[in-house]
Formats: sequence, structure tokens, C-alpha cells
Amino acid sequence: MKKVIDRRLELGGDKPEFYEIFARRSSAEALTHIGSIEAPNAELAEARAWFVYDHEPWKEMCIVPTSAIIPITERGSDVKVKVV
Amino acid sequence: MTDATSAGRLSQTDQLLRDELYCIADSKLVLAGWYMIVLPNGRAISDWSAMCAMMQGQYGHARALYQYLGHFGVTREEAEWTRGAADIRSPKLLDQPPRSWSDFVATIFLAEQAISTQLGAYRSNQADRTLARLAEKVHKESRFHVSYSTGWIKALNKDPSSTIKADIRRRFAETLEWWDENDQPDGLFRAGYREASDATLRKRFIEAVEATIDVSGPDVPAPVSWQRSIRRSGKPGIPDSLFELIRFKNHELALP
Amino acid sequence: MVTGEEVRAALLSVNDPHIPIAIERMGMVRDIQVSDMGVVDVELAIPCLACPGVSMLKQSIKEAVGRLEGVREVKINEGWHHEWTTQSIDPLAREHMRRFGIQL
Amino acid sequence: MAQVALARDTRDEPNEVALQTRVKAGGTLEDISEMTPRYRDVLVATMSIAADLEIMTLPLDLDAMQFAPCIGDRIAVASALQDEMGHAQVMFRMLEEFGFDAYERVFERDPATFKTFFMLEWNLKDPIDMAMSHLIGDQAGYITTCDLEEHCSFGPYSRSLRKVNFEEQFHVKRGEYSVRHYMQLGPEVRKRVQESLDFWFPLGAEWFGATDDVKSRMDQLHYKIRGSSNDQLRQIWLSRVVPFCEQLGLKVPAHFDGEKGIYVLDFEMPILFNEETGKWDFRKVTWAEKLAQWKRGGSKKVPGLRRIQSELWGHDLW
Repeated sequence: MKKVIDRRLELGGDKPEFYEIFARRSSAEALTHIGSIEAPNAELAEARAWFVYDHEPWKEMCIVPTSAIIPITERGSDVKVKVV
Repeated sequence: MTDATSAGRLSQTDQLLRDELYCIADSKLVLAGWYMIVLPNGRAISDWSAMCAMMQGQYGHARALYQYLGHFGVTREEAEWTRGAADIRSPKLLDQPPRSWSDFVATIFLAEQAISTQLGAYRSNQADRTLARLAEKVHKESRFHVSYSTGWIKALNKDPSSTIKADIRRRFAETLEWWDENDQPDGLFRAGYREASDATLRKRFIEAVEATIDVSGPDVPAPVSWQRSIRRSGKPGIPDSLFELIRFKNHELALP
Repeated sequence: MVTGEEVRAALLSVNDPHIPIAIERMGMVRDIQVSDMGVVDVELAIPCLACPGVSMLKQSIKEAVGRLEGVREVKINEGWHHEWTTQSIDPLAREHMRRFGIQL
Repeated sequence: MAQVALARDTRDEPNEVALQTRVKAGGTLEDISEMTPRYRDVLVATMSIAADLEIMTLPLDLDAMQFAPCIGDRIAVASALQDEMGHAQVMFRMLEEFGFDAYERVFERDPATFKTFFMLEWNLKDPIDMAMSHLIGDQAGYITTCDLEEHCSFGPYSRSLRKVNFEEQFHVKRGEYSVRHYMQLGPEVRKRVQESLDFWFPLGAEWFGATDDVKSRMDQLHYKIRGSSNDQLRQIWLSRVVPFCEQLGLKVPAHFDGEKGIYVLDFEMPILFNEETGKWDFRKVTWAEKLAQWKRGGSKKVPGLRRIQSELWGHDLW
């Protein structure tokens, strides 16, 4: 049976919902944007972010809903945070 | 059981410890198998990453626990190859295959929570610091497993027609069978290996589940013929069909 | 008779299976014991319980230490219970890694 | 319609020239707005093939997990697959910026239209095959992505490959370690290793595509999406795989040509794989015949992708 994915439910809305991921290896480093992840809620975003970006033993990692980010230099473009 | 020979030489507490850790390690072994079998059913690319990571994590924990069981005569040969379906000591919860993604989420949520609760009680163990530190490391590594299933429960629960609540309730009763309700003397608690008794841990597990979802309902009758050595009632072992999928094949090609 | 220091020196040629940095510098060697009989016990601290490179790593250690004269057997304990954080890494090695742009 | 297209071409012309000059001088592009339509098409085609290839590893590794001989091996397969899925995640995230819908691409698209490579379209039979897929396949993939990381003129893609290459390198090492171990397990196992290599080696050689005398994907070089030609990349691959195999006593249809100072294949590409006998036919065919075989795909492609687009539950599982 083909998977039927309820996008509103599983992705959080009509459009995919993204979270931006920031991390650093040690206190000496600055928090850096390392990527983004799609999830319907923060718990799932947290777990998915951790599992996809676990190539380093991060000292600190946090996520921010992309929708909460206000672009300044990228104002007017579709881009909120550049992917890489 | 294949361990009959070595069992005779262990002290009573060691025997209890060996049994309980075997149950925990085997639960992780079977749970890892669940992730492996259900993997293609993942619903997003990141689910595939997450399921692989959790499978890998659970196998890693099982491997370290089996190795610790070496103190009690358990060999790698026994842990990974020579045992059959009847010798695996995982909770009854993991016997029946998931009926849906929602049922899968319900089951891994309960299993991860139950196993973490039990092993977590070894972290402050004063009788054996090596075991305590191992338990600490396993506990730490399991944190994101719980947020993964919690996130999925929340997402599914938003849909009024979702079966997630019913799935958790049904599986919840099976999970409780991992603990004996009858107040038996708890040797591992008394010997200081665990900081809490089985009865307390059962309560902690229920509280942890209820923090995510309401599971109140009719009381679950205490299982009859519960056996501490396998943490379940009835016949020991897992279904043959499940065992066939998760057993290790091509023994001769195993890397050292 | 082989000494602990010689074993430690030999281990400098054994890299972390993921990163070209010696396990010694990575803070992954926790104890070395040498018996009169030439049996060497190496206790590691493997960062992650689900490490996919253990078998490979143990093999490299056996080869490197086994080459020393007077070593009859090399026994390795993974030391799964040991805590390992990036703080365990030798600061020089950390600098080295950064220069190579290595993501741990 | 024709007029519109022509007008667009003319308008793009100066941009086209400027962009090509810029990338030739080693400049990078950081944003979609800096691209010409043609550059964009070539880049997107390259990235979507890469994304599809990552997804294809899932059905292959499902089998490898099942037949794994021990906990450590299951950990290794899970870990490798977790990496590949992470790469797919990053690739599709980037493609989304170009207007692609990752869900549609992965879960709804007809499996036959996935752009995977022949090398990744076959069942893995046993752990030996799995190790060989790392030794031959991941090595080939690694060489391709290293070239992209080093040369790709689209900065975000090049940088995203740092994580990919770091992880890929480990898969190759593990493949080498496993094969070396199997070669010590006696003549019976050694024979199986040789048989697996016989199947894999030409697949690896083919991975890099047509030979340079056949012009294909020249735009990729033109725009510096990648830096080396098919034959150059194949040469790197040969220079790693051939000596490694020879050292272990394995036979490969290639050798070092002392006069030319390069590795050369003992057969002339292209050749066909005979699906009935499960063996390679080393007689040279035309590129048209080869392309037709690639297009038909391997036996695992469609069923494998269909499996991950569908779900099984209850008694279908065990």
C-alpha cells in the first residue's frame, strides 16, 4: 500500500515547516548555522536535527522556527537563512 | 536456557543482576530490530535518518551491556549467535508487530521510556561504579529517542481521527507487564544496584507516560505466573517469525 | 621487556577511525598495563556506544602494539563506560583539526 | 513561443558570458539570483541526481541489515545509511530552494523516473557484497563528491559536501577493512570475494560515465559545476582500487601501464552486463546499447524504490 502522507498533520501546515539549526563544538566557538530541518513541532524537530546533524559531538545545539526569523540583508527575497 | 551451567556458580544477587541486565539488553536488541524492520515505512527523509540512528543506538547499548554481562559468564557467542527465539528476554510489548505508523510510534515511545526508566535507576549505583557510568552513558544517549516519539505523538494527536491514544492505551497494558505488581522482595534494590525498587520504577514509568498522554483507564490486572528472570509471564521467548528477521546471519563472516 | 611508554609511543600511530588524529591525542587511551609475560592490556574510552569503527580500531591497535618486541598478546577493553567529551582531546590536536577544517 | 524564447536568450547572453568568465576565474555563486537559466539547469540536474543516488542506498541497505553477521555489522550499516539519509536531507533541502518539493520527489514520483546509477540498482547478496559496495562503490562516489567539493562553482553545494565527504571516506575505509578480513578466511570465502569483485569492478568503472571521447555533460565542466572529466575521475578511482585489490591477491580487469604511466582497463568501454548469466560480457558494444541498458536499469531499482514509497504493517511484517 502506498504511503499516504497527511501534509497538514505531518508537516505542520499547508506548507512544510522548517526549523533552523545552530550549533557549536566548544564554548570558544561562535554559534553557527549548520542547516535546517522540517518538522510539525519542536520535539520532532529537535530529534530530527540531532539525528541528521550528529556528525560532531556538539557542545551546544539549538533550533529556531524559520518563521520566527526576520531577514534583514535578504529582505524581499524568499530566503530567510541561506542553507549552507 | 543456555545459561544453566554458569548460573549455578553465581551468588543470588549476581544472578538477579545478570537476569535483569540480560532482559534490558535483549529489550534493546529487539527494539533495534523493530527500527530495522519498520525503517522503510518512514514518512520523511529525516525519519529514515532518525530510525537508523535509533537502531544504531540501541544496538550499541545492547553490545555494551552484553559485554558487561561477560562478568557473569555471558559470551559474545551466546549473546549474538547461539541463542534461539525462546531464549530472548524482551518485553511482551515487542512481540506483536505494529498495525500502523501510529501503533509503531506508540510502541517505541513506551519501550524506550520503560527501558530508560529501568536502566536509569542504575546510574547512582554504589555497588558497581562501572555499571553506574555505563547506565549514565546509555541514559544520555537515549534522550533524543524519547523526544522523537513524543514529537510524533503530538503531531498525530492533533488529528481527531488518529488512533494514537487507543494504540498507546492498548500497548501500555502490555508494557506494564515488564514490572511485577506483586510486592516481591527486590534483591537488586536492597543490594544497592538500583536506587529504586521495581514498584517505584513502575510508578515512575506511568508518570513519565502521563506527562505526554493521558492513559488513565481501567486497572490492568496483575499478570499471573510472572517470572523475574524474563520479566514477563507465560512462555519465555519471542515469536519465531520475529526472531528470524532479527537474528544474525552469515556467522562465519562476522568481523572480530 | 616492553614498557608502557613504548606501548604509548606505538599507539601514536593509531588514528581515530573517523579522524586522522591519533587516539592517544583524542583522549581515547585511558590505561596501559604490561605484564611480565608480555601481555599488554589497553583500556580505551570510545566516545559513542554505537561506534561503527570499533572492530577496525581494535585491529589497528593489535597490529601497532603487536609489532613491538616482547609483546605476546594485546588485549583491548573498549571502556564503554568512560565519559568522553571534546574536552578530552589534546588542545594541540584540536587546533590541528581546526586547521584542516575537520568536522569532528 | 519561439519569439519569447529567442528574446530571453538574447537578453541572457551578456549574463551568460559574464557568468562563465567569472566561474572560469574561480569565482563562486552564492545565490540563485546570480545564475543564468542554463547554469541553473545544469546545477539542478547535477544536484538532483546526487539526491536520488542517496535515496537509492536505502532499499539496498535494508537487505544488508537483514543479513548482517553481528551487532557490529548492523551498527555499521545503520550508521552508513544514517549518513546517506542525512546527505539526502541536505541535498533536498537545497533543491527546495530551487522550487523542488522533496515530498513529491521522494514519495510520489514514479520510481522509474528516479535518476539513479546502474551500480546502485542491484540486490546485495551477502556481507561480502556489502563490503564490496563500500570498497568499489563508495570509493567511486567519494571521488565524485570530492571533486564537487573542491571545484563546484555553487558555493553552498560545495560546502555542504564537506560533511558528505568526511563521512564517505569512513565508509570506504570500512569496506577495505572488511574485504581484507574476508580474504583471511580461507579459499572458499576468498573465492566468494573474487566473484563479488568480478561483478562490482566494471560497475565501478562505469560509474564515471562515458569515456571523454564521447562528449557528455560538458556543461558541467563548462560551468565548473565539477572540475575533472569522466576519464580523469576514473583514473583516480583505478589508482586506488587496482593496487589495493592486487595487494590482496584479487584479480581485476585493469593494470598499470608503465609506458603511459596510468592505469588502464583490460577491456574497452562500453561493455554490457548479461542479466541472465549474471556476468559481464567483455566484448565492446556501442554507447547507444550501453545507454539503453542503463536506461532499463537494474533489477532492484523499481521494486526497491517502490518499497520505500509504500508501507507494510501487522502480519506483513512478521
